[in-house]
Amino acid sequence: MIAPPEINWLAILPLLILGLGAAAVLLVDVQWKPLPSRLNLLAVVILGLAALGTGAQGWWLSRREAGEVAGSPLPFGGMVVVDRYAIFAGLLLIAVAALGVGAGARFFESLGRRAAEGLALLLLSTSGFILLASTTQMVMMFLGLEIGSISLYVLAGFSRQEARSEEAAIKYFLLGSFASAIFVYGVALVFAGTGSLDLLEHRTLLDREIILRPAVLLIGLGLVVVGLAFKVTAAPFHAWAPDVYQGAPAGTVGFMAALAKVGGFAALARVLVTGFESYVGTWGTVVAGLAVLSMLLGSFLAVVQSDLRRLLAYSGVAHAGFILTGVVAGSSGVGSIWFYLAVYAIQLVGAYAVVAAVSGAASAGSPLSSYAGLARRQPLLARALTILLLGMAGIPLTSGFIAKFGVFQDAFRAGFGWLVVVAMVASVVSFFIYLRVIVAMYMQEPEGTEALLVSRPLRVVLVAAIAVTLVLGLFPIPLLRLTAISLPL
Amino acid sequence: MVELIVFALMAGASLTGGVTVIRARNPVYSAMGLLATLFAIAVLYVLQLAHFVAAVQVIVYAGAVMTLFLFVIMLIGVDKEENTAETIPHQRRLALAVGLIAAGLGIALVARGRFSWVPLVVTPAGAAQTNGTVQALAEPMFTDWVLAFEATALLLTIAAAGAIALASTRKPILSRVPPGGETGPGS
Amino acid sequence: MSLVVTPGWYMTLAALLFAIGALGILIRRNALVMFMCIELMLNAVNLTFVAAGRALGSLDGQMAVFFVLVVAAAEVVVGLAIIVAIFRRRQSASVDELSEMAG
Amino acid sequence: MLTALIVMPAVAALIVALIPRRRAELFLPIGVTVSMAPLALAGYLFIEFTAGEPGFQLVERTMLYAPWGFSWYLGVDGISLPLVILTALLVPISLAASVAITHRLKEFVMYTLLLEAGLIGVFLALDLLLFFVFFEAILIPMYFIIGIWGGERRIYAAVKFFLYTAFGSALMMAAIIALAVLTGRETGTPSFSYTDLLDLSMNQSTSRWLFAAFALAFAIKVPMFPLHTWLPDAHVEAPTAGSVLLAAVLLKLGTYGLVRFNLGLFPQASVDFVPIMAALAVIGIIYGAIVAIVQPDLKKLVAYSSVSHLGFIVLGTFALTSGGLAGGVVQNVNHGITTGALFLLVGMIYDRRHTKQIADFGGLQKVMPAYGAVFLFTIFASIGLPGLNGFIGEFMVLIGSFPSLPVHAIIAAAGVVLAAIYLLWAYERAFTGVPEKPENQKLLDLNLREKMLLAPLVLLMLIIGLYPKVLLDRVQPSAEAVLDRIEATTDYVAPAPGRLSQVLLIGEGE
Amino acid sequence: MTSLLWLVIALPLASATFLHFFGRRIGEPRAGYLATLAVAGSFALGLGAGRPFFSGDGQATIVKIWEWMPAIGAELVITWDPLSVLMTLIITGVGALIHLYAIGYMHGDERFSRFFVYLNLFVASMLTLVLAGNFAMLFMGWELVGLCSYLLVSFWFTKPVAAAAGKKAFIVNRIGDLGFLIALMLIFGAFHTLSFEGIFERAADVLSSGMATAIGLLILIGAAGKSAQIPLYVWLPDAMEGPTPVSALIHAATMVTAGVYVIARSAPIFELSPVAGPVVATVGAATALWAATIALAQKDIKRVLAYSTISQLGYMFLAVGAAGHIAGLFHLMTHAFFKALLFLGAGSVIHAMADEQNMDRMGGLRKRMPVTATTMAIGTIAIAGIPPLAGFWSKDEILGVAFARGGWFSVLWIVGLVTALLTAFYMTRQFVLVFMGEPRWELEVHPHESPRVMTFPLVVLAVLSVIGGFINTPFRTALEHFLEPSFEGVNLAHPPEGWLMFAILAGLSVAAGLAGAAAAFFAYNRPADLWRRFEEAFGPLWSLWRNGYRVDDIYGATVVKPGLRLAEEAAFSFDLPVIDGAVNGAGRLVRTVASRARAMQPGLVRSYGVLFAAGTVAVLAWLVLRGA
Repeated sequence: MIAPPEINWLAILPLLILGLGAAAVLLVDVQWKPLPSRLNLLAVVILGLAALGTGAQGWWLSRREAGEVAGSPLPFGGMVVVDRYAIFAGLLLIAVAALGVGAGARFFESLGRRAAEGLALLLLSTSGFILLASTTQMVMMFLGLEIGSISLYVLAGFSRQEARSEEAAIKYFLLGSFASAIFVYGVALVFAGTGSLDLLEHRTLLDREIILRPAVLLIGLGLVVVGLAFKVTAAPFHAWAPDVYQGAPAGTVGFMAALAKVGGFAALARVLVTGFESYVGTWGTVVAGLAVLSMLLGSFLAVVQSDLRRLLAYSGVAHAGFILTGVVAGSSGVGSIWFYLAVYAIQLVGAYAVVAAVSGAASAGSPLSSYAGLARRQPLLARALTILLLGMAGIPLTSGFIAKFGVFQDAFRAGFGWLVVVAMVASVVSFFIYLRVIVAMYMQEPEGTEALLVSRPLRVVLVAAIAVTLVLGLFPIPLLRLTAISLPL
Repeated sequence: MVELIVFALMAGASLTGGVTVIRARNPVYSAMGLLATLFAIAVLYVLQLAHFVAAVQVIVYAGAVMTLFLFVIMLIGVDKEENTAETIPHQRRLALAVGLIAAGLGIALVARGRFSWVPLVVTPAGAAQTNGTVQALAEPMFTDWVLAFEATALLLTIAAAGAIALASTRKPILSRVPPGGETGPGS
Repeated sequence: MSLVVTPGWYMTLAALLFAIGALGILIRRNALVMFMCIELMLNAVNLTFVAAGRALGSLDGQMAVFFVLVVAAAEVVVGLAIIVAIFRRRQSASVDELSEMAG
Repeated sequence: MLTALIVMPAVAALIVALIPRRRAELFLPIGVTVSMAPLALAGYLFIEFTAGEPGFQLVERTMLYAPWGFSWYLGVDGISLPLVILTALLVPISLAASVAITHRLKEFVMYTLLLEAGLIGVFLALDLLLFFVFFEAILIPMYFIIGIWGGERRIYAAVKFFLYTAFGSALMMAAIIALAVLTGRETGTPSFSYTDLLDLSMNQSTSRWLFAAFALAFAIKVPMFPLHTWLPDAHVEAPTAGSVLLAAVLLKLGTYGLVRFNLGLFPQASVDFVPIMAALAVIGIIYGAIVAIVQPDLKKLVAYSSVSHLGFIVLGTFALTSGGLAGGVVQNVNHGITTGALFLLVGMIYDRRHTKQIADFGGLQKVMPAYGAVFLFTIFASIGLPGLNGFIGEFMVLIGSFPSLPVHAIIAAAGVVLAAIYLLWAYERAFTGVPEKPENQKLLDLNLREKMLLAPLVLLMLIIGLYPKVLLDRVQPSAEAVLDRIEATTDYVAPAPGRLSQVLLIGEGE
Repeated sequence: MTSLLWLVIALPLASATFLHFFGRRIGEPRAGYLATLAVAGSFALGLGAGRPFFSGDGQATIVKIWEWMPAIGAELVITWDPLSVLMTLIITGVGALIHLYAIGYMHGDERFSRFFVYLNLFVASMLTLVLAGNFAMLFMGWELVGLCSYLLVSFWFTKPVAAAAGKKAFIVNRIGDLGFLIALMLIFGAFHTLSFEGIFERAADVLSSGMATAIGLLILIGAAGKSAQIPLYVWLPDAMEGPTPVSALIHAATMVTAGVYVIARSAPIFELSPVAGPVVATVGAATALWAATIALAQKDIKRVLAYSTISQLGYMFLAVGAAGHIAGLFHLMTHAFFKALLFLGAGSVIHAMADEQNMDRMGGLRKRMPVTATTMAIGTIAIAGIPPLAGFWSKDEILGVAFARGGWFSVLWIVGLVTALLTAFYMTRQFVLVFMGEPRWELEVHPHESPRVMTFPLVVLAVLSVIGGFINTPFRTALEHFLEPSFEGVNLAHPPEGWLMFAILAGLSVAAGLAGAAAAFFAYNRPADLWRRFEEAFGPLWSLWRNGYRVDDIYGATVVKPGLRLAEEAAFSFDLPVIDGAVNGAGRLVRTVASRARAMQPGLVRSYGVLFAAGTVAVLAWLVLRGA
């Protein structure tokens, strides 16, 4: 007879809360038809609960490490893992989602009855990426990836008014599915090469034995990396990102980009570090190559963009390259990657929140010209965007600098000095990108004069993003310490 | 020997089906090609003792998914010949080049004896375990894999909610379009 | 000389199917057909899983197939919904016409 | 105390931020007032500082993040002390000189104060990461100062300034990381502390590469030929306060960095790079001066003169002699004072006439005698007239460089002649003759405020020119210490009179 | 007394400072008197402190003021020895007289007190120069007098010529200074100090003759700049645009002699070189003749004197070059008297003629301005070398030294003799054109004698020009005795010994002087059309002289114009398009590359797919090639 499975509720608490929460949002909508703003609030509450759940996991983990409670960190037959890495990822993803609700508040409100679906998809997407980050089992990863991504495909096409929104959706969907297929084929080949689907087992196996003809394993690993590189918009798998981020409703782009990036990098780093660190000599240069390509392509192409969202998307490509710089450092780079991701993800949400406020929440497209003289029209937005852009540029005294510095330092320590030099050059080129926007906002005359409204949720998002940029820029130590211990099992 | 013959037939069928998918001018034919491939693969599953998987393949894929495909083809009315001439410059050539490089890489690997599909040594005891009966699969499904199984619930919720959200024609409350500006089917 | 059908044969077949699917995505412009190609690729993956599982003496391969299948199904639902939405507006399923955003 | 020096301007900026926007008339007075606090503290620092000590004083050191070896590590020595004081002095002056700015005045005052915090931080930081943070952070306020309150092509100039200097510092950051990583490998604990890095042993090629990375960053900042073209643009477009601080302090980051970091951290590479650096310095001296001759715009002229003058500093630095090094450091200060004053003066005439083209003036001496007098005085200080400050630095550099770099020193001396040509010719065209243009005939002479602004600078030009001991007593030991280290760690030996102890101090009174 | 020596410099400096701030307030004549008093005070101090030297028991002293630049061995120290005493007394003595004169001359100028600020500052600077105990401080004075010269030449800055002249003076001087500066570098490199004692006492041990030559020639360049010798004399004639007291003080009596002073001061170095001295002497002699010929044809009363100054400075160079330092300094002194006198006299004339400087429009002034005419006559006789006036004794000593040295110096001696003739000619010409004959001025000009405050200095200087020579005659070598301690260890050259030689040489030079004077008198003491015809007889040569051999034009065409062109090319054909172009080009390159790269993003899913697939294959290839 099949023994009933043992259920470790704590390990899946955040997923449960988010999944049930998504259902709850849909049901509440059907039952009571509340105002969309109430639904926004509900979503935030659910995310808050999920954060509490994740916190509970952290509390449990710390007690377990202190020897106070027993229990495996790998419940469900190793299908999920409760480690600091997963907990940090979870908290970060939830934070991004919560800020995303704030940034997209106006968008969701404009959706009317469809708001419930939008918010539910947001919650489900979050849960998917949390799952992606908190498993070592590759099929589970695939599931997490798909749960997260498919929701985003839908959200990309959520706008009714804009034809571009649908274009974004189909592009995202087709290429995303293509990438997923590649990813899962990679999983299959890794399975063929190692006989296991679990990264921890891969690690044990590779530590123990030398595989004589690892080609199939390497191809599999390569395909997995490609699949994840797609999600994090690393070049040359980035091509979709500018189109999608330009076409998708402005209110959704921030968390759309940030969630995928955080989740993708969490998985990528876990695969490479936990499972295949013994092959670092092999994949290191490949990842470094992707990093170079991303940094250069991203920053160069961003230079010639005339749409802020495309510009941010390309800069995101460059940022993916910068983070990959940390990935090449292997396990010693994980802390820096987390710091970078944490800072960048929140800056990203903040920046797109400004885009949503300026260009309209449901809009597709946000030409730079509409940002001319923003400092005059709405100083708060201009100042916020400036700070966030400077943070992204990695100017000292912003957290972006610490982030960049961290990954570069790790890469250097891992022997990738040349990569750091390329990265520095790319980051100078990327300065130009951000300066262009700042020039437009501060040093040019506005086109229109109508004042822009800054809603309360937006204000909260901006304050949070600015705080992350500036406070962590001046006092990065606590987060540095936290990220330094947020290591995978 | 039987396995060889069946494999050869089914391999041929699946490849033919696959080529049909990408060659047929009429999407309906493409769908048919895909169907053939799916069936052939189901047979290959059986050949490898993956009985339950084969059954699911037929039911879910051939039954549900392909039906959906055909339904949509009919719904949007693209069941006609279409022009498959390439319009993007260099597209085919580039695609071919990439394919050739990949093939060359594979051939080089195999030719130099650096390739093995399954590099690990398999214990004979293990091989017997792969008889994919319903019972054999049920045990992991509801023990180790139970979480994955549950996770599919999220996926299906998304599918449902997403399909509704995308395809529904409900109008937003706070339309940014001024009255009369939008001329949709509802007006 | 007896020809034994090893798992490698299946996996080679799967690789070919995967390649055909990938090629299809590159050369077909009908979103529906592209979509079918993705299904083709996922099927190739499944075949690989089963063959590898058999070669390794592990049932995990077959287990994985179910979940790939579910994902495929979910993708189909969403993907077709998107295609329908686009078709409503444009009366076309050609992705080549969707290049408003570029650069 | 050093921490307070850095924090104070930032707090001052905060105070200005708290003034309500409608009280626009308060921004400048309060800004100037609060910026007096760092000046007072800097004055106190000058008193507290023990002259004659070569090492770092008033050191503050707190480990911030041990895994990186990143600490809050401040200290001041004879090389940085004068620059800190100069910064603290020039900020109130340039703020008070900015009465012409009416648009977004509050931000302007805030940016200037933040700039001050960054500049002081750069000079005090002894942790390389901290140094880099300040080094790069000052770009932002300066960028806005040029970009918002600048002239017609301000955006081009601001972006060029930012990107050019950022490009240099980017490679320096890579080098800084490399240093920390190398110490980590050597001692097991990575560290960004200057004093820890001094003990680092490097092979030749590593140290050369790292030297080059640092040198590039600083050479752009200086700016050395051929990396100088951002400077004229930035100066021409920047508002007065921006130009003053840019010329007087920002450029000094480069020369300061060369002494502190290049010579300090890479002694062997410094010795190896002397031919290149010295050659570029001399080319800069001559080239900058020649190009300055024909500039039609006063600010551009002064900008190119900066290229020339800073060449002297670099030459002195890489002469690797006591006189050259000390002269270089002194020239840092002198150039800051004189060029600062020149830009203030140009700003004052610009406020009146809204042009900086030499051709638009003529006969100003007649209508603005006091202005003309101060201008001429400053010109002579800049030319290096003995008795004024410019001479001390230039003369020490030239005489001090001669033992080690005779040919360079001789060629560089020609720069002294060229300086007289371009500055006096400009003066002749702008100030002498009869004011013919009607708009020049009614110009008002310096008012009391402007005189008050210029007075401290003029006074300093005289004091340093006649009694440079106030500076030299503090600079010389630190400069000698740098030289000591180079001699101790390499087989370089300073040529015979290259050190103070070898100089015959005959001339004691009976 | 020596402890108060710093006051010698400080007094005029303090006066300058005071007048700078309060000059306008204390009003016109008082500011001038204060300034004069300050300089006179310095004179008195110098006299007091120098007394021991007069009696022969003075000890050379070094007085430290304060530390200046220890790293290069440069302190602010005063050297107090006979040489500096002599220079101090000349500067302050003549200076005080000229200050006094200027009170009258500058009467009514709106920047009256400012003029005295500069004048005082000049005296302080000049004293710094001659009192300096090391080369750094000397250089400081050297440059500061240049500054004052600049300020005073372009005192009337609203006249573009004046402004340009000041600038020219400063820049040409700077070119000379460059040589001097390089000399200082060589000295520092060789001696490890810039202090006089450290240098001169060890010079023989430290310097090779080659090095000594190099240093000597570089000092010569500096001296040629300051003392207006070939090829750097071009600034001095232009400098006549300054007020006349300035010309008298700076461009006749003091500043321009700084070069002579420096060479004399550096005698121990020059002695070590077989070449440097003769070169100096040759430059001097050449300049003397060259300038004298130019002076022949000048129309401007001050320009005659300017070229005369250059010529006379040439004599001094000839002397110090021939190691006749004392002869050179002697001439320096007497020249200070009579040339100051001549300039002041010329100033008096210009003053009287309402700023008319062209001698063509003068004539017959003798009756209107008797004091000026008389004193000018004395000055003319003195400079013409007619005994027993001062010029005779000093010039004769120089010629004697040259003659005594023999060899190449004999040639220089002949040049000197010819110059003496020319000098007498042009000075007499000037006197005749100005004071004798018929008036040629316009009717509205009413020449009158200058006020007392101006004529008093004239008289004093005239007296000095008469008696000044007796300080050092072959019969009574007081100056030589006085100065000798300053040239300890230096091989001084002397005129030939003995009565007969003196008589022959003196006879020759007096004959030359008389001949020149007589020729000029007869050529010019007749109606204007006649002497004009006389000048025309010389043809193009005369115009060449009148235009100073067109040296300014030549310099303009060969140095200034190409220099400007070079600067323009550098700035507008190189800096902007090439260097800055490269910078902007880098930016453009990024844009171009980026624009090209945009082609990768045509917005078509399938293109992205190809990119994707290609990337995948590349990743796989790389992995497999590296790992398997």
